[in-house]
Amino acid sequence: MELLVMQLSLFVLALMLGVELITKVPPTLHTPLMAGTNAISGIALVGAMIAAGDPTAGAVARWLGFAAVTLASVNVVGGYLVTNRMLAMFKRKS
Amino acid sequence: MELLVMQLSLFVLALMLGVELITKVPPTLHTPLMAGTNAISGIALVGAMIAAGDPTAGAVARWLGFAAVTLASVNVVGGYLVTNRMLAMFKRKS
Amino acid sequence: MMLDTFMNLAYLVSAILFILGIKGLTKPKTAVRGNLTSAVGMLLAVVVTLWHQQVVSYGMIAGGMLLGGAIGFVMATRIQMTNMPQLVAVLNGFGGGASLGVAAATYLATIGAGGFAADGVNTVMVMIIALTVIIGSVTLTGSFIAFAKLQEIIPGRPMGFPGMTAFNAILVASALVLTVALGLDTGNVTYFWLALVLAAVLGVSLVMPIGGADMPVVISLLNSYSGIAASMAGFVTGNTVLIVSGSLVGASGLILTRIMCVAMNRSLANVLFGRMGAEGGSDIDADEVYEGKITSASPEEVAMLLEVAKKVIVVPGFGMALSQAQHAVREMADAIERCGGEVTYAIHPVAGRMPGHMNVLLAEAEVPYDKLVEMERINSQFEECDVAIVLGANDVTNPMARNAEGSPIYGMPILDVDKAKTVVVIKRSLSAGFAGLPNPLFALDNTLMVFGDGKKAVVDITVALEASH
Amino acid sequence: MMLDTFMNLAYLVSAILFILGIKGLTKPKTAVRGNLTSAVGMLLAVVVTLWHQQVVSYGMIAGGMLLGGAIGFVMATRIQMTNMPQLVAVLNGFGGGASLGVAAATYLATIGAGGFAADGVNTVMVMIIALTVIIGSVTLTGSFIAFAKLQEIIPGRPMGFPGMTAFNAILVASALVLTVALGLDTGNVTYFWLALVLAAVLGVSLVMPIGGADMPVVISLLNSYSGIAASMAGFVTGNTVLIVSGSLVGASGLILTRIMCVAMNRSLANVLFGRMGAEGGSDIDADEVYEGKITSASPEEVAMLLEVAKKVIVVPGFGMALSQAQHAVREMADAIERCGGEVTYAIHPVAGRMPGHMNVLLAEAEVPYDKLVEMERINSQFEECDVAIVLGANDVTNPMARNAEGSPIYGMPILDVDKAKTVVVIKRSLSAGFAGLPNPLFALDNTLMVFGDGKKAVVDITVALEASH
Ligand SMILES: NC(=O)c1ccc[n+]([C@@H]2O[C@H](COP(=O)([O-])OP(=O)(O)OC[C@H]3O[C@@H](n4cnc5c(N)ncnc54)[C@H](OP(=O)(O)O)[C@@H]3O)[C@@H](O)[C@H]2O)c1
Ligand SMILES: NC(=O)c1ccc[n+]([C@@H]2O[C@H](COP(=O)([O-])OP(=O)(O)OC[C@H]3O[C@@H](n4cnc5c(N)ncnc54)[C@H](OP(=O)(O)O)[C@@H]3O)[C@@H](O)[C@H]2O)c1
Repeated sequence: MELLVMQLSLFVLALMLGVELITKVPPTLHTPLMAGTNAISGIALVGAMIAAGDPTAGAVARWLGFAAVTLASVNVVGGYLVTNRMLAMFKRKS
Repeated sequence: MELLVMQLSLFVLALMLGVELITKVPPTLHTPLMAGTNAISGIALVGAMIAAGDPTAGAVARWLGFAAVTLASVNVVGGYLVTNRMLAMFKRKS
Repeated sequence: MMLDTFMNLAYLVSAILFILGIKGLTKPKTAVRGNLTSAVGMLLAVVVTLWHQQVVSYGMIAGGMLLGGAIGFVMATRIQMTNMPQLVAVLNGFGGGASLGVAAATYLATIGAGGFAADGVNTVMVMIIALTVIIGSVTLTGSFIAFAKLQEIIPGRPMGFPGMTAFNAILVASALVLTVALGLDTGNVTYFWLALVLAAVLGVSLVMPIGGADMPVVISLLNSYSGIAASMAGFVTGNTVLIVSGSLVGASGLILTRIMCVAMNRSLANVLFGRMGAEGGSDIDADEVYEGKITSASPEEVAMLLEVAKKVIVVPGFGMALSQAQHAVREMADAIERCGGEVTYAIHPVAGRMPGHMNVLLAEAEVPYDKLVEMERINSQFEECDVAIVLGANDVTNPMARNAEGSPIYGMPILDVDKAKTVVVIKRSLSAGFAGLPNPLFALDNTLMVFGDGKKAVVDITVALEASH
Repeated sequence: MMLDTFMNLAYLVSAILFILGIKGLTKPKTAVRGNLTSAVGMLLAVVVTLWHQQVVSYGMIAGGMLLGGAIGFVMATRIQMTNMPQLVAVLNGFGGGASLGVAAATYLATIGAGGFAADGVNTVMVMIIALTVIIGSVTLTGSFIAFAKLQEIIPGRPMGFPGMTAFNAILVASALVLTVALGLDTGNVTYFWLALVLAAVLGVSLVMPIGGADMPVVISLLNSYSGIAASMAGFVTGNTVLIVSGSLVGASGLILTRIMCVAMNRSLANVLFGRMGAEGGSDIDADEVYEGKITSASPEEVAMLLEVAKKVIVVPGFGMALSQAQHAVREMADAIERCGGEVTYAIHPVAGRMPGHMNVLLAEAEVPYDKLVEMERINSQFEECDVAIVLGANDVTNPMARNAEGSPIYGMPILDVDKAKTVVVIKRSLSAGFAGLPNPLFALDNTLMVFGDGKKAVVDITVALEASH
């Protein structure tokens, strides 16, 4: 339970930090921001790898893990690439 | 050890959040900010209370606890009061 | 033990890298590096996880990563900039789906290994699992409806049936009841699957009644959900990097949602349940607004105006995205500048279909970003502007927002295009924008309408300008 | 168990309140409320701790709180605004001392109860305890030296002996060695006390060689240390609210330190080890700068100038604080405004002896804060300024910072007072400011010196102005 409260504290602090940071992002970068955060939410990949890589779990659980790995990988690869593509366009002229 | 890493994570997040927030404080309020954070660092009072209130601890430990309670209380009471006094001066004319 | 500590420290480092990455996104100059920083954080997290004690067989991991990575690669390199909202919608859905998968797999694996011991912590834990699954599931199906609406696979107009809000309320309540029930009876797999399915239905029925114009808000909200789902999956698996980074994404989605709502002067509740598009314009008669007051012009006439104009402001809108006119616009601007005029771009916060949509398109066409001026700063400049070119923008220039109390966009801050000496509006017809309202701007004395596809019209103007110059 | 969870949640709420409190301090309007919010957070944390299972006897707690609270109350209500730097120094010291006390008590109590079990976590834990004690101890004694220098109980000039830096380095190294040794031999109380004492000596010997003018930077750095000590005490006692709030304070001190260093164009290392004051001005001859070039004026002559001035800028410095002239300045400004002039105040980031020092003093005198203009914004206005009144400011107006390469303040951004049509400098003599440098500003053709105590001179000017008007 103590651990849960700690996790909750981390969640809350990260949320407040996120709010402070995001409010500083200029409108020009809002679309890349959305795509970039999409990529970050692909961090679920880490959890998915653990689920898919555990041979002691049942088949349904592992296939769910596989599905999660696949979806999260789309997010990670797709998200970072497309964000980079957009940002590169901004950079060309600076 | 897992707990320690969690605590470290909290520390780091709070530090980053602090940096974001403090850079937004205008120079006008820097003196009250210093006094106000003095008050906040009086939060050691919480740890001090636990040290001073534990009758199973030895005499030296408890007297150290007492000293800590005293010092931290000066910070808390003095810090908040003087900050409030300063800020009240700013408020009068707004 | 040692390994665990090392791994957790590495996760902390990735979380810090994500934060620094987002910090990089606060300035155009540091944005590319920010995105790379964040990607390095992800790489670190993934690599470290390979050493996790539970990760024993790599087949499914490699398979999923190859498959998903390939799909992601193709999507990211093939997508047109104008279709970015759709891509974001899809990625949101996948993010929600991944968290759903993680939570569900964790639950089922524990059940398979003998179930949860009966104690308070596990009650809370299983309830968090259920909530993760519910949020993930709503995000998954909701995002695909949003995608389908944007892609016009299903109609953009609000769709639903009487009592839909009550229906949704019942779904939400049932999902919450199932969450509590599962917490109290942790082994009841039926409750679990039921909650998952109900949430999937809920995702559909929440988004269906929202009009296409409001999809950006929905997407942003779902972006936030996908973050929160990842964060909760972190609670479930005891993984701090998931908690922290999910939470950052959650905050980002929330802030963008708020920014859009403020820019449209509407509450989030109004966006989600107001069905503005459905009721909106119907009571205002377009014919009455336009009849006999429309002056149309040819590209050549516009070119003559531009040849002598000192100060030109381009006001891009969703029509520029649809007609892919961004490169043509850039060329027109170059031509105007060769004639001695100065060109800037007025960017309304909700022009297009997602925040920053116009900025990305114009950046693609290599317009320097200091020429893109935000609404608050440019509004005072329209008075000194010789020609304002409204290219496929409609709602964000509609003066009804200023003075037509009771109109659905009343109170939304708009670009004061009507203050310009001459206004040139390029669009295909007199039909309405996404708010479904007629636009009195088109009927003003100083407004010239150029009817036609955006890109074609702009190219024609440029050609005429170059010929005469 | 239930109680513990409840308590930890309450601590989380206090941490959030502290954060919101600091957020409130980002705007003058919300600052009072912010401070209250933070105080409520503290109250909550304290009240909740009374229920802590280890808190059984309340005698010492009540005694310490009454004693400390009374001292704090008296200090906070009696202190003059001009002495704020001293108060902050003392509070920093107490903060460090409290954390030291907490860590030491925790260590000794565990030793008393049979010592630390031998395992890796406890090695780390005891090392953290030692570090807390060291940082707390340095903060405690260092702050009191800083206090004594500011209060002029001991001379402000740098004091030390050859090889002092090496001596300090040895102290730091020994303290670190003791930390590791204690971690490996957790029960060795001698190591513990030795580390504490070494750190106390270190606090003294680190601050003694720093000049009085640099005390604000030192105070701010010690502020940061006191926060970090509190945060580490939180690691030691497993208390998240200590970790989070200590960390916030640590960040605050660091940022303020950086702001001051940037404003003085010096590195932190230079402040801590450079002994600028000791070597500085000696090679520049004050007589040469001033000889035959000083024009002095009477308060009556200044009043005549002010009567017809349109735009007056007051440049306050440490001398205003020393002579307590803030109220008199406000009255002079009122008098000037009655004559039709406009008065603003130019605030240099390091005017006075702590960041925001001038702002607080002028706020005390009820000068509206929108009249206080920061350096970057006001510097362009000096050219249109009829009279600039430099009241007890010196270094922050010294043009040597602009052009005397090699001078110790070279490169520090200054107020461009010399650009004003007439400059009136009010101070008691031609003696130097804290940097120990002569100021060529005083020798300019357009500069008039009014010699005398700041407050008295200002009052005289006001009287003369009112009489003639
Ligand atoms: N950006 C966001 O984040 C966001 C978020 C939420 C809501 N929204 C909503 O989206 C709307 C955005 O306003 P907006 O002014 O950008 O767009 P709009 O009001 O939707 O109008 C777009 C106009 O473009 C014209 N158009 C379509 N295709 C064209 C083509 N091929 N060539 C030339 N013109 C074409 C259409 O007129 P024709 O059919 O006559 O050509 C239409 O009137 C607002 O209502 C806003 O509230 C945006
Ligand atoms: N504010 C901060 O945060 C901070 C931080 C670090 C360092 N510092 C340092 O502190 C200095 C601040 O500059 P400053 O221009 O404000 O002050 P200053 O350079 O220290 O000069 C103060 C002047 O006030 C005069 N003065 C003293 N008592 C007076 C009285 N009763 N009436 C009238 N004048 C009186 C003194 O001249 P007489 O003796 O001739 O009267 C002295 O020249 C800078 O060197 C800065 O780097 C400040």
